[in-house]
Amino acid sequence: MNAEISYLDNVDGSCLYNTPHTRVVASATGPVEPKARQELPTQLALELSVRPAAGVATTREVRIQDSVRAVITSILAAYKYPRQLCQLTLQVLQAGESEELFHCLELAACVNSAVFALVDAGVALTALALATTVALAHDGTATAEPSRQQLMDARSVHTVVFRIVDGKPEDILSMDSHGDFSEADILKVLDVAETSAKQLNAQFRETVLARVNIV
Amino acid sequence: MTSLVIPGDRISVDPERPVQLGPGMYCDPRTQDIVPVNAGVLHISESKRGQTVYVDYDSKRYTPAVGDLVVGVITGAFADSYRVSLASFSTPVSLSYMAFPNASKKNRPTLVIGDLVYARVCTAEKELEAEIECMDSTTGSESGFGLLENGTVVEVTLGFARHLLFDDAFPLLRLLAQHCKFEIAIGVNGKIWIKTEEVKDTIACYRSIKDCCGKPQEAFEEIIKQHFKTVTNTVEE
Amino acid sequence: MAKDIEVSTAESQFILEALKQNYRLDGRSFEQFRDVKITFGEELGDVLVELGRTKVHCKISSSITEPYEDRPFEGLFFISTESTPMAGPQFESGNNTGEDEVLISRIIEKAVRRSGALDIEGLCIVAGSKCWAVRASVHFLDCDGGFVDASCIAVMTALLHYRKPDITVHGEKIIVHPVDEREPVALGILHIPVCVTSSFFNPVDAEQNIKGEENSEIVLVDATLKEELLREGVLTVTLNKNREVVQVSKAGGLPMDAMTLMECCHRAYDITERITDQILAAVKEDIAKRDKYSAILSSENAR
Amino acid sequence: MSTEEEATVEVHPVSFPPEILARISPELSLQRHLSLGFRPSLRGFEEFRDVSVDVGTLSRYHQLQDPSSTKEVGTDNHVLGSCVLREGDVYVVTKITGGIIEDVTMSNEDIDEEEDAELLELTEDHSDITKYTSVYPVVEVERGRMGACTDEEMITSQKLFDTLQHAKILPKSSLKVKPGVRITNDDGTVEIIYPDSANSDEVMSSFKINKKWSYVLYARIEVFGRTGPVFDLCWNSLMYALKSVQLPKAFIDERATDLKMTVRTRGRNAIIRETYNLLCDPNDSTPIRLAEKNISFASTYGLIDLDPEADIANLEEDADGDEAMVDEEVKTVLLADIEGEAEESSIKSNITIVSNADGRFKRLSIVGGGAKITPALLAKSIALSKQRTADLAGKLI
Amino acid sequence: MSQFEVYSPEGLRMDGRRWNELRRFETSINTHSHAADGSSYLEQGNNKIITLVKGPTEPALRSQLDQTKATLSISVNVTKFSKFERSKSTGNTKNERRILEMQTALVRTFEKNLMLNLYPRTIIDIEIHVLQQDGGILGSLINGITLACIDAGIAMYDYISGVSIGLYDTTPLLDVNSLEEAAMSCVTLGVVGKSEKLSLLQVEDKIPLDRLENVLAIGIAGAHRIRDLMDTALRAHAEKRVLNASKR
Repeated sequence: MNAEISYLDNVDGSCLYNTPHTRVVASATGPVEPKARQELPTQLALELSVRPAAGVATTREVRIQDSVRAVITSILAAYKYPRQLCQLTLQVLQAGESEELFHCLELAACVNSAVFALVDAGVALTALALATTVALAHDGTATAEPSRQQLMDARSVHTVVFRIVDGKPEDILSMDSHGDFSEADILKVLDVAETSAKQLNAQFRETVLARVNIV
Repeated sequence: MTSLVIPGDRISVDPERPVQLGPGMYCDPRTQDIVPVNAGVLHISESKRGQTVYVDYDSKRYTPAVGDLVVGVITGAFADSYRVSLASFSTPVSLSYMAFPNASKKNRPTLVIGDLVYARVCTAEKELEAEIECMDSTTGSESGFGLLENGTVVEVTLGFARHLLFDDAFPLLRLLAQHCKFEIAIGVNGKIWIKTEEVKDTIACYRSIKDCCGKPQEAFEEIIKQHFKTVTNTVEE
Repeated sequence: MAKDIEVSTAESQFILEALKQNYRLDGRSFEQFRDVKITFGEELGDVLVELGRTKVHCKISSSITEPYEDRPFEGLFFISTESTPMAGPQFESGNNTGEDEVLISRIIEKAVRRSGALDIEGLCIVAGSKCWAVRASVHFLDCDGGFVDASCIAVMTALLHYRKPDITVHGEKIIVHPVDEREPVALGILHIPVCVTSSFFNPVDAEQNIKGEENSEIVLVDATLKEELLREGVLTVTLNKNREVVQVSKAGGLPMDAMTLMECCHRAYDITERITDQILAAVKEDIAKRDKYSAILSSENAR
Repeated sequence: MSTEEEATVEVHPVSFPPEILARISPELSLQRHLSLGFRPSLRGFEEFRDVSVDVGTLSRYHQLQDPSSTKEVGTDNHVLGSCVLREGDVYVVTKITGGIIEDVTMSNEDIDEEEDAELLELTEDHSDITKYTSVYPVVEVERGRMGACTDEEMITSQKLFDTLQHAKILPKSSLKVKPGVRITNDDGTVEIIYPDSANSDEVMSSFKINKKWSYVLYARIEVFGRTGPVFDLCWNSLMYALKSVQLPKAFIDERATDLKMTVRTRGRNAIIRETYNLLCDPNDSTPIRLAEKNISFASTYGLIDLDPEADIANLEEDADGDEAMVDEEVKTVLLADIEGEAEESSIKSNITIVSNADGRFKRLSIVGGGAKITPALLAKSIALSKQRTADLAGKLI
Repeated sequence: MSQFEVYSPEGLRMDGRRWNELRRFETSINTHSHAADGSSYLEQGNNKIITLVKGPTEPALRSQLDQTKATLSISVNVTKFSKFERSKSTGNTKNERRILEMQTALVRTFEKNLMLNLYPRTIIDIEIHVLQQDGGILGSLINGITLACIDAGIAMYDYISGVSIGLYDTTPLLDVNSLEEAAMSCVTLGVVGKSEKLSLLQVEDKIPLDRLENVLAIGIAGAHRIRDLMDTALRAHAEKRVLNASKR
């Protein structure tokens, strides 16, 4: 994983997020003045849109959007900004997976890039959220950040988002699993995902530290 | 004590003593936990009355806070106040006609839409529209606030603007002064108004400030020298 | 556009005054086109174009479908341009009926699609029943002026870079060969249109502009966002290396002398030549990096 | 004394009847109910709503199954499989319709797939996800007015699509069209010969059909009287409906097997082979073959922290004026089958599980952010889901 | 198309014009005196266009209110029966991108020519109905608006006249009709008064760069003739009105 923070000029916060196969640009602007219909009396409204790499947004993107929204709203310090709006736009540049069958790599990249962009924009967050994708092969081996082929060959695929508090995965914010798996598999996946999230968190810290040091 | 924090990190404050929360800190209304909500450098200071905690972080989007000195653009005029924009797309703030020196019902200020003003934030409640004033409300005098005529505006990050305004050791202004005479008004909302006698000097200052934003201080001198050289050369051509 | 960026009177007066004295804020000369940076993604037909700080991404995708009934010999070609608040909060998500959005998408449409830059007859597989549908998805990432110019470069570079899977036709039956099995094939590009936008400023008052004898208007090539906010007129010329005008659009704005506009066109041609060479070189280099075999193919196609 | 009495102001806590409290503060109302050990719907924490299903009655083949009916297949009716599911007061009507599309061959696919390979596929655990397909669902939640589809409808549709794809229930091979040929015999009688009928070989070999077709299935799912999340209801209903699908047999008229058509446009000529006009047999149909063991059912669980302040027992204690608030552990309860506005809006954490009869999972979705999801709670919901699946699978005929 | 000869060796076009001839140009002014503040009916060849100008009036929406100048709004209604083949599109043609582009181009053309700063806090609403179209429609719309705005008495700097020129091989053909428009590349101009200044310039198909100048020159000359025709018509109309007024 590597992330280029403050990638864009015109928005308050942004990030170009690269994993070996998936690329997502995220932008965040806020708090800004909302349109009357978006305004919430006591908290920050979130305008979120996910755009696919090719073609126009479909129900598939609405679904990714819904999952990202659930994660982001649970970490936003929304009551700090009553009657304000935060615009979050996620543009997939490269899906890195077969788009008809999967959405897990994009979902994980969208969540992580969105968090980066929000941190860059200085929008208040009560914790971090980091997502990892785990593929479980037929022989039971679990691979974090699988490749396109590993996804195709997997028996089940899982995207897990952890809330990171004080540098450690604290609890599950979201889990999205498809395929064929047992109860023991779930625990194994959570375990692998947690290790992967810890690594991600270390990289995240490093990236953010580099940004803070520039100033 | 300073260290890097990231949203969600635990910070050690004495729960028995009063804590003053500055920017970047948040007290969760449900759990009453004190957490940093921005990524930056954590400052904790002790005083007799209690502890003060804040996070110093850089961003582009300004949220008004009382006492801030800001540069704004008049975007509308109402019966008793102006609407002023401190940053594009942010909720506008209001500037009362009475918030000027020597203002009275009869003696109205004469600003028009598009004018730039230097002002101070006087109220900033998150639920309400913030208000700014163009005078020192303790003395009622002008104290440098008010209309900024001509010149131009450079937009920089908020952290850079704060350094420029508060950090006496920050070398930028001193270096600029070696090249030309200028008037400057620094808004912590990331807008810097600058005016010189000649357009070419303003251009050089504009480019210098813009370029220095985000660069290490050691590089400033060279950047500034370069820009002043270029503008002089362009004229000679 | 949802809301506008607020520019103070002092700022706009200053920029105009600077222009009168021959200065642009970013230090360029009036005729100077910003440097173009082209980077390719991992996949074919995935291109990021940077024009100064403007960033535009274009991705080509293709699928097999049925041709339109009245055009059985032609494939399908779409260009989708959607602006989002990512390019700047002035753009509204999902609103493509704003004045600027419509003009941008129409000009790209005319410059690339209507001018026949892509050989759509070459996309026909079985007349009347099967053809390729090629889609260019343009994503505006960051706006610092010159969206049209950057998008046009992005779309053309991506089209030149893209390879569609090879197919075999047995009568009515079509077999698609995956990329790892057979070398994919390039699209037929008939010419490379390049857009160059000039912006007009009026240093005098409106009456003098219309009635006055001297043509004192200022012409800037490739305006930045700040300049675009203040300009009074705009001309986008699309040319190709064959000295053909593909499209010209001056949709109102400041009235300009015909000779000045002709000068803009000639100046645009010089820029077009340079950009065309840059596009071809960039594509050639990247393809060569990927595969020696396909490098030979692309140089044949890229006339 | 009297002066003291005057200074005393009596404070009455404002109290509301339960039905009003439920409207002004659904969260508090929910917490009050929970503290008494039951839910606003008066169900227990882990109690599901009853489900009744009516499978296949809307289908065009329904009349045939009814021996008393003399009617033929309803040709105006295009529903191939259906289910009307009732859970509590919610009705979910699922209608499955179909279409036929031409396949594009990928060269890495075996061009002449052997028929018996299909059987293998269904039993094989390790089979490739690309060998399976999904149906195209459109979910419509009735809300008493027209309008563009809501996000919930789109998301639910997409989730159904994804889950069905990944659950590997619908093999592509069972949707392959095996077209017959309609021939006119010498005596003028019209007969349709299918590849699987007895005398097919000679006829079929004389018509070389180059193209391949597949059925595509569409599901239209209408939800009436929505009271909570609908994914589990829609999924279960879709499962029942899918089981009842009958695919019509399709054939080509012998006269249309090699039609050619000339087209001219802008000075160009070409011969276009007329796409074979594939027709559906009005009478004959085959039941769809599904990967039976992957058929699975969904259930939803909500997790919520009990608020000690809303505890009615505590309330009485507090009234004694005693500040005896013990710092006890937060207690989280698990509610099966979320229903009602109070539960839906107050419960931030929920778990959706789709599992089959063997206790394997096809989908697990956790949304956190509210109550913390502990392994114990997860295990509990998994155990419940197995029960529920067994229960629902029993309703399959 | 090939059965028509676009431009014969004798120098005649399909409708019998020479290369530099305009189409029939007939106008009536103040045709809808009860429906609008200014109106015109224009026939340029087979283009038939009604233009209504309403305003300056108080804007209905707050968003249309500008403190410094009048807001200009132009809506173009291309009727479904305006072409030989009835338009198939079922939806509202107003939201078609082509129409939206045309409206924007017209607004931006006239914004610079009308003295909008004289009418702050108002709106000038221009409504155009295209009854029949036969090539060079954008140019005709410009002429229609110019006439109607003058009739409405809105202050403007000068006439703007619009015309389309085609390029057949190397011969520019002035004021093209729809058959010519389909057969060759065309340029549309909006020229300010008697000057060489172009308010609007649109080229939609390929033209050799080195021919463009020639085409512009012919176009400007043609636009000046249209300006004179409009001027004559307006003066005749004005005289008639003055006469009517003095009779009373």
